Amino acid sequence: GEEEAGSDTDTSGSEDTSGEDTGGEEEAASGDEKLYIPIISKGFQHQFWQAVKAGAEQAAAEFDVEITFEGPETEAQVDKQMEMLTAALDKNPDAIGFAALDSQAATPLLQQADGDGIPIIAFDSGVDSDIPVTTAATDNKAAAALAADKMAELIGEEGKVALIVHDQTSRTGIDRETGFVEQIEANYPNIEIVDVQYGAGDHLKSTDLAKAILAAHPDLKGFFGANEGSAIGVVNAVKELGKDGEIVVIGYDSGMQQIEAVRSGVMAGAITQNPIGIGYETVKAAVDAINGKEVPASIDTGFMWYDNTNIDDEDIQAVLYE
Amino acid sequence: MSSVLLKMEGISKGFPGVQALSKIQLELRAGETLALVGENGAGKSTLMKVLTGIYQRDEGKIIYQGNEIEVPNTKAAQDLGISMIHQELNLAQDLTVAQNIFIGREPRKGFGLFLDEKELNQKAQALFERIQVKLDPKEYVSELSVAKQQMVEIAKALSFNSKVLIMDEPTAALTDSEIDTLFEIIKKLKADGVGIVYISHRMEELKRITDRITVMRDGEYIGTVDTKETTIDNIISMMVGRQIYNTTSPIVDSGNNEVVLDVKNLNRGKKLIDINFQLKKGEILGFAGLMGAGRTEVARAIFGADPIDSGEIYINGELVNIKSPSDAVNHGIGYLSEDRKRFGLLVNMDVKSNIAIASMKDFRSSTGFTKENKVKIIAQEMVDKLKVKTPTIDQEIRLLSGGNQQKVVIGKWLTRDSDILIFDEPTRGIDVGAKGEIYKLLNQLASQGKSIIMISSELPEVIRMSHRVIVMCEGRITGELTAENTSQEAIMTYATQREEISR
Amino acid sequence: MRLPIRSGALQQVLAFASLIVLILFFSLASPNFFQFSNIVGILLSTSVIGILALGVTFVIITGGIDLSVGTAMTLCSVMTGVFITFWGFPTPLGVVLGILFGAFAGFLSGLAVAKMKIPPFIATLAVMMIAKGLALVISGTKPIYFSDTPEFSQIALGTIIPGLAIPNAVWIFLIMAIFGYIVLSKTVIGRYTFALGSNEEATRLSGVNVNRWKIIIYSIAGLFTGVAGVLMASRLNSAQPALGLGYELEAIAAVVIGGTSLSGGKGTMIGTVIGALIMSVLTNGLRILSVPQEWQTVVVGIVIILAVYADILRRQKA
Amino acid sequence: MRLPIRSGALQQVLAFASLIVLILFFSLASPNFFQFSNIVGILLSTSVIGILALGVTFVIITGGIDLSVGTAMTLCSVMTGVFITFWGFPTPLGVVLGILFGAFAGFLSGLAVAKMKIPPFIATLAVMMIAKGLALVISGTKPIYFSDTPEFSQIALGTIIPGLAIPNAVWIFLIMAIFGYIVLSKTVIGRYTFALGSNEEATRLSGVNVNRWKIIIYSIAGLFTGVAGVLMASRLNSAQPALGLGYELEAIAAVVIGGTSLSGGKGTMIGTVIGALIMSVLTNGLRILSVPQEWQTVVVGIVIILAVYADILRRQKA
Ligand SMILES: Nc1ncnc2c1ncn2[C@@H]1O[C@H](COP(=O)(O)OP(=O)(O)OP(=O)(O)O)[C@@H](O)[C@H]1O
Ligand SMILES: Nc1ncnc2c1ncn2[C@@H]1O[C@H](COP(=O)(O)OP(=O)(O)OP(=O)(O)O)[C@@H](O)[C@H]1O
Ligand SMILES: [Mg+2]
Ligand SMILES: [Mg+2]
Repeated sequence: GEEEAGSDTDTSGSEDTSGEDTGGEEEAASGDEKLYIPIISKGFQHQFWQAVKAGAEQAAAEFDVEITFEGPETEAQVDKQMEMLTAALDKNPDAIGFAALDSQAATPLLQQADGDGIPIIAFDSGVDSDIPVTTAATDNKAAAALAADKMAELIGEEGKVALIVHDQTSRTGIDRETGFVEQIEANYPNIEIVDVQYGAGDHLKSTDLAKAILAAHPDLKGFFGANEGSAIGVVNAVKELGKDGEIVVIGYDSGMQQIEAVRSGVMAGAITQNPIGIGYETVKAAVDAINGKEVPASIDTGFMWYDNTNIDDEDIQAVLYE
Repeated sequence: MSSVLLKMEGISKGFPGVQALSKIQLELRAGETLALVGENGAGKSTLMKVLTGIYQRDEGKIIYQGNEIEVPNTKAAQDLGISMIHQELNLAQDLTVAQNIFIGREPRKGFGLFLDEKELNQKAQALFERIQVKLDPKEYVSELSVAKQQMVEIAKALSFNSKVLIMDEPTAALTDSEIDTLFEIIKKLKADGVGIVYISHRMEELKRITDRITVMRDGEYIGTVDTKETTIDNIISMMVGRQIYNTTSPIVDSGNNEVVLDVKNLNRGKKLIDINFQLKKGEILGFAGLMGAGRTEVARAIFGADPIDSGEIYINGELVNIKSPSDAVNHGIGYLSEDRKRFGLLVNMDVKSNIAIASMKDFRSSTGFTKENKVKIIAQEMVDKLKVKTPTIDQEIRLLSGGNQQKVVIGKWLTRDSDILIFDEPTRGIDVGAKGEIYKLLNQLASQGKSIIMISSELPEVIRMSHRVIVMCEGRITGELTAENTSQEAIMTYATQREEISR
Repeated sequence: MRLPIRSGALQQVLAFASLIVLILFFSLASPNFFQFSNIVGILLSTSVIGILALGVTFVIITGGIDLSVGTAMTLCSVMTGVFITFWGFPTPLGVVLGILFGAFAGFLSGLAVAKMKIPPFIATLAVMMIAKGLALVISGTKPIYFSDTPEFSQIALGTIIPGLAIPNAVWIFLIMAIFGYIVLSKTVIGRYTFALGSNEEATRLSGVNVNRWKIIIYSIAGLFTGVAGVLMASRLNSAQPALGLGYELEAIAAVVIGGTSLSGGKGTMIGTVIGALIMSVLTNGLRILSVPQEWQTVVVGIVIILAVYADILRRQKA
Repeated sequence: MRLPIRSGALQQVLAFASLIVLILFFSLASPNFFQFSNIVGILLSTSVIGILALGVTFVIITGGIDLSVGTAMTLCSVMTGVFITFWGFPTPLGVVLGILFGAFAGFLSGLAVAKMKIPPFIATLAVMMIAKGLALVISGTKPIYFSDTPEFSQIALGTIIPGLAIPNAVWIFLIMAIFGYIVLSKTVIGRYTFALGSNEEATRLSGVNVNRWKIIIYSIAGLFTGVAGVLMASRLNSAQPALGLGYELEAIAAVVIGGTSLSGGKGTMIGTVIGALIMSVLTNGLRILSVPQEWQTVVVGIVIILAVYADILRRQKA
């Protein structure tokens, strides 16, 4: 059914040249067809993005709009994301949800969308530009800083800690790494960060990575995994080496194995964002923008710390996904 | 005339496990043709490769035009005026004839930036006219038959205008008329003062065109004789150091035997037109014809190597459906290809695997394991029987000399024990002694009741060996001769009987 | 079906039919496909991979393979950023040096293959890793932006013909394709490329300095990588140091779909262009049809098999 | 240096020396390297890639290549999850079916290569994409957990010899290596593997049913992929559908570092094992030394070149 989204726009050829804002509105107003809002994310195959997608689909059903959801395979593929955005623009959408891998690189396309009167809703992380109508995002740096505080608390503010991060160059990877590292360096002089390695979010690679770090630093006290795959890697490594309980493991995001690790105590706790909320708010804001309603300049979807004391709380359960 | 052009002294060269050359000497004069003969694996090719910079000698001296020289690579040899026609074809299949000949010396235009293809083809054409060969400069080498490719090699070597020209079995793939052309060329070159080293296993050629003959055996220098003052028998005994098998074969009458293979109305495009013939039990059926007559095509079609458009094949009276070589082999047919490098050898496998490959069913236990011991025993038997010169049966076949490779491929089909054997140019590149062995073998096989198709471009061989001879021309069978009325003239008459009025 | 083409070269490129079929299919399936801006978008998205593929074509025809093009391209982007943004070189100089850096990387691969006799697969795999690491090291694992040189982004996205909304990247792709065609078909370099792939030993025995030419051919392939790197950086207005892994397979796939044989000796530049177009038409078309992303890869895989198989069938009949 | 080895086979594997040098170097550089648990960790981390590499060795010796092993492995993981978790099959049955599914995927690649005559690179590239997409489609882009079958994770991580803390995955790797060795060296399949790689046409003209054997060989390679998939799923106690891309290059690199020639006809299983170990010793050692990750790839690239070059030099001297 998704193909039909485009099929009412045969006339778009002429429209492209003639209309600016008016063209878009005319179409939105005149057509009986559903509004079409493509969501270009930073990824699609990882659990986190699937949760964002679920939230977006939930909103799409609620507001009766058509969405598509896609993203490149890795967060390095800035150019692939540009192509997805280009193709999305060619489908004459009513609005676009966009999580920029590199906002500077995306600027020309965003300007083009702006020129065509297509509202852009940024999500997941900010776009350095005033074009997006609003941004629905987590403050990853602050979230990672919270993880650092928890880590410090749990290891008694001294000792060695290490990090497995999913990506060395992506916004989320950088923010979580620097958020954690800066917080430790600024506030906990007795904690030493001995190693930061990058596992591409690949569970197996992250496991072997974490094991090597544990071999190199037998006296490690804490380990932070900066996304689901990295966190599970750390959990696996600790379990395989029989060090559960000896090392404070802190994770990020959720997923069944992480939830289980928190419950069983292998993982001390983790930070969760609200991916479903991100997806939902993005589509909601898009619909509001199309309909000319007021939208706030930014929507903080928030983050939370969970451990086995609060994991069954209602507000936590609402943002966890399996 | 006859000033010494080139002298090699005390040349030795060893490979792991093989001392290919020990203290060889050779002297070549300007304007002469020096034959270099010896059994397969005697070291002829190796000696010439040392001369042209492909191998580096372990010891010895090379004196060229009075100066001692080093030949670090082929380019150096070419610059010195020494070029070689290799025994194995060495052409870039995806380039055209002209492109192959002038590779490394392409005419340029536009400040040397661009190729001048026109000039290239013209130069090639001029060369072909000068040496009188019929080749199209623009044709891709991959489209050419082996014989034509050999002509390309020859033309390429001649294009260097070298002072020393080495020909390593240049006629192995040629038919008589082409050989005549080549010999004309050789005569002209001699007149120009070029020294030619001529390697061949065809004894009758030596008398025709060589001035002196140097004989090698087992990597050692035996002696050099004037061609006029010696006999072929003398040379052969120098080569082999023993008596060889007498080639007159008792032809057993097979005329009334039952038909084992009956080919009816075989057609394949324009290459094979209405091929009909029968092969009887215990018969050696010769196939003669000029280059490109379609003999190989017939063999490949029967063997299932190429698809056919129409036609029926009966084996022992039963219609069979042969779609692939494995069908053919299952029906008891074996095929020895004319191009052993491309179609015969598993180049980097050992001798024993090459012998066993067509008969793996016999070397396989019920659980799928190879019976390694049996492979070894049979391979060793075969190597002994065919007198293959190899250090062990574990030697990689690419390290054997050309003739010995051919023997191994024959051994493969003997191991398989097929009832119908198609031998396409079986003695190509094989020394006289071994040729005799192979003739003996063919006769033995026939008398054991095997049926043999022998395709050969050497008319004396066809005439001597065959019970019957089928002659082809341009994809058709133009004649059939019985042993009594076969003669070179009769074969040539049929071989040139072209179809003129078919449109 | 009658194609508006008479050239012998094009008819050899059997993949062409598959491309036409794909374009027809998508045009019928979605009105958004055969729109000027979408076609331009396809051409634009073909340009980088296409230029990489053109370079790889040389290497593959020699019978080699080049796995390094993806990350080497990234390294060239980064170096261009270093020259222009870090060191403040004038843009044209920075661009030229960025391209030459690609040739230099190719030169090193060529050296490893020709002189050290390392199989191309391994040599270029190693170069792939080294380039990937160096791109991160040199850039400090951060993108380098060309903020102070707005003209830089015009290299890819400006339009040289006023009024015709075709970005320069497309013209550059075209120019590189023609350049590749000329080098491959009209120069000695091209001749030796085929000769090496056909029969390296025979070429060597003909007195050709095989090693030298191999190095030259790899360097030329590297030149294409350099151009792709600059173009990529210009298009993103930044050098993204983590990009590029996996592009080598896309480029090689384009080359092979275009009829170049991985065993060497056979291939055409026009084939590579068509191969690259098939890949991007396919990706774009599926996106336009909003096929779910996980299905897209399945469909691309199947279409590649079918396209190549169709060619093989046609070739057999011919 | 005197090595404690007399076997002729091992001495042929020239890469062995590089492995020893690496191990010595890391042992001297860090006291944490040559620890029992770290060595076991290295072996464990070699097991999945190693088993993939063993399978690919067959295909490469035939002169082909298999790019699909990474994602096909993932698909096998997912299918194992489907069998055991979704459909509730008993674990042993699910495991066997998961492995057989790998053989089936190999069978399909083999069919495309042998019957459709699609070049292995393209055929397996397509299968790579198809497998990648299908893994996502079938799993619903979600991991499948083996929560109800705790015994499943014992396949990789249990220890069969009580008291000896060596996980089963290591033994499985060893068993697969021996199995691969036997098939390659002692059976008819192995003989045909070499024959196909040596000269396919000559093999065909020897009456060998080349197509059938090719399909069998690809299926066997697929069997290894299946085992790797099950092992991977067991180790992660879940089938992760997005994993696996890029593993094929690591596996192929291991094979080639181990001395198997990409042009076919030459290769050994022990070489592949050593090649895989070189890769994982290198990665592990560099991590133990806390070399920054961007430098790690650079170093791995350089070491690969040096290791292969050292072999080539030794081979020339021999
Ligand atoms: N590269 C090599 N490595 C090992 N042994 C070799 C190599 N080249 C040749 N030989 C061996 O050296 C010996 C001489 O071989 P050569 O090719 O020179 O013989 P030939 O006289 O040309 O024989 P033929 O008439 O069969 O061509 C043979 O035993 C051969 O097996
Ligand atoms: N590989 C090939 N590709 C294209 N044409 C070929 C090929 N091989 C042979 N031909 C052509 O097929 C025809 C029949 O050749 P074939 O090899 O069967 O002849 P033949 O009688 O066996 O002669 P000979 O083997 O002495 O060359 C000739 O026109 C030849 O040029
Ligand atoms: Mg010889
Ligand atoms: Mg013939």
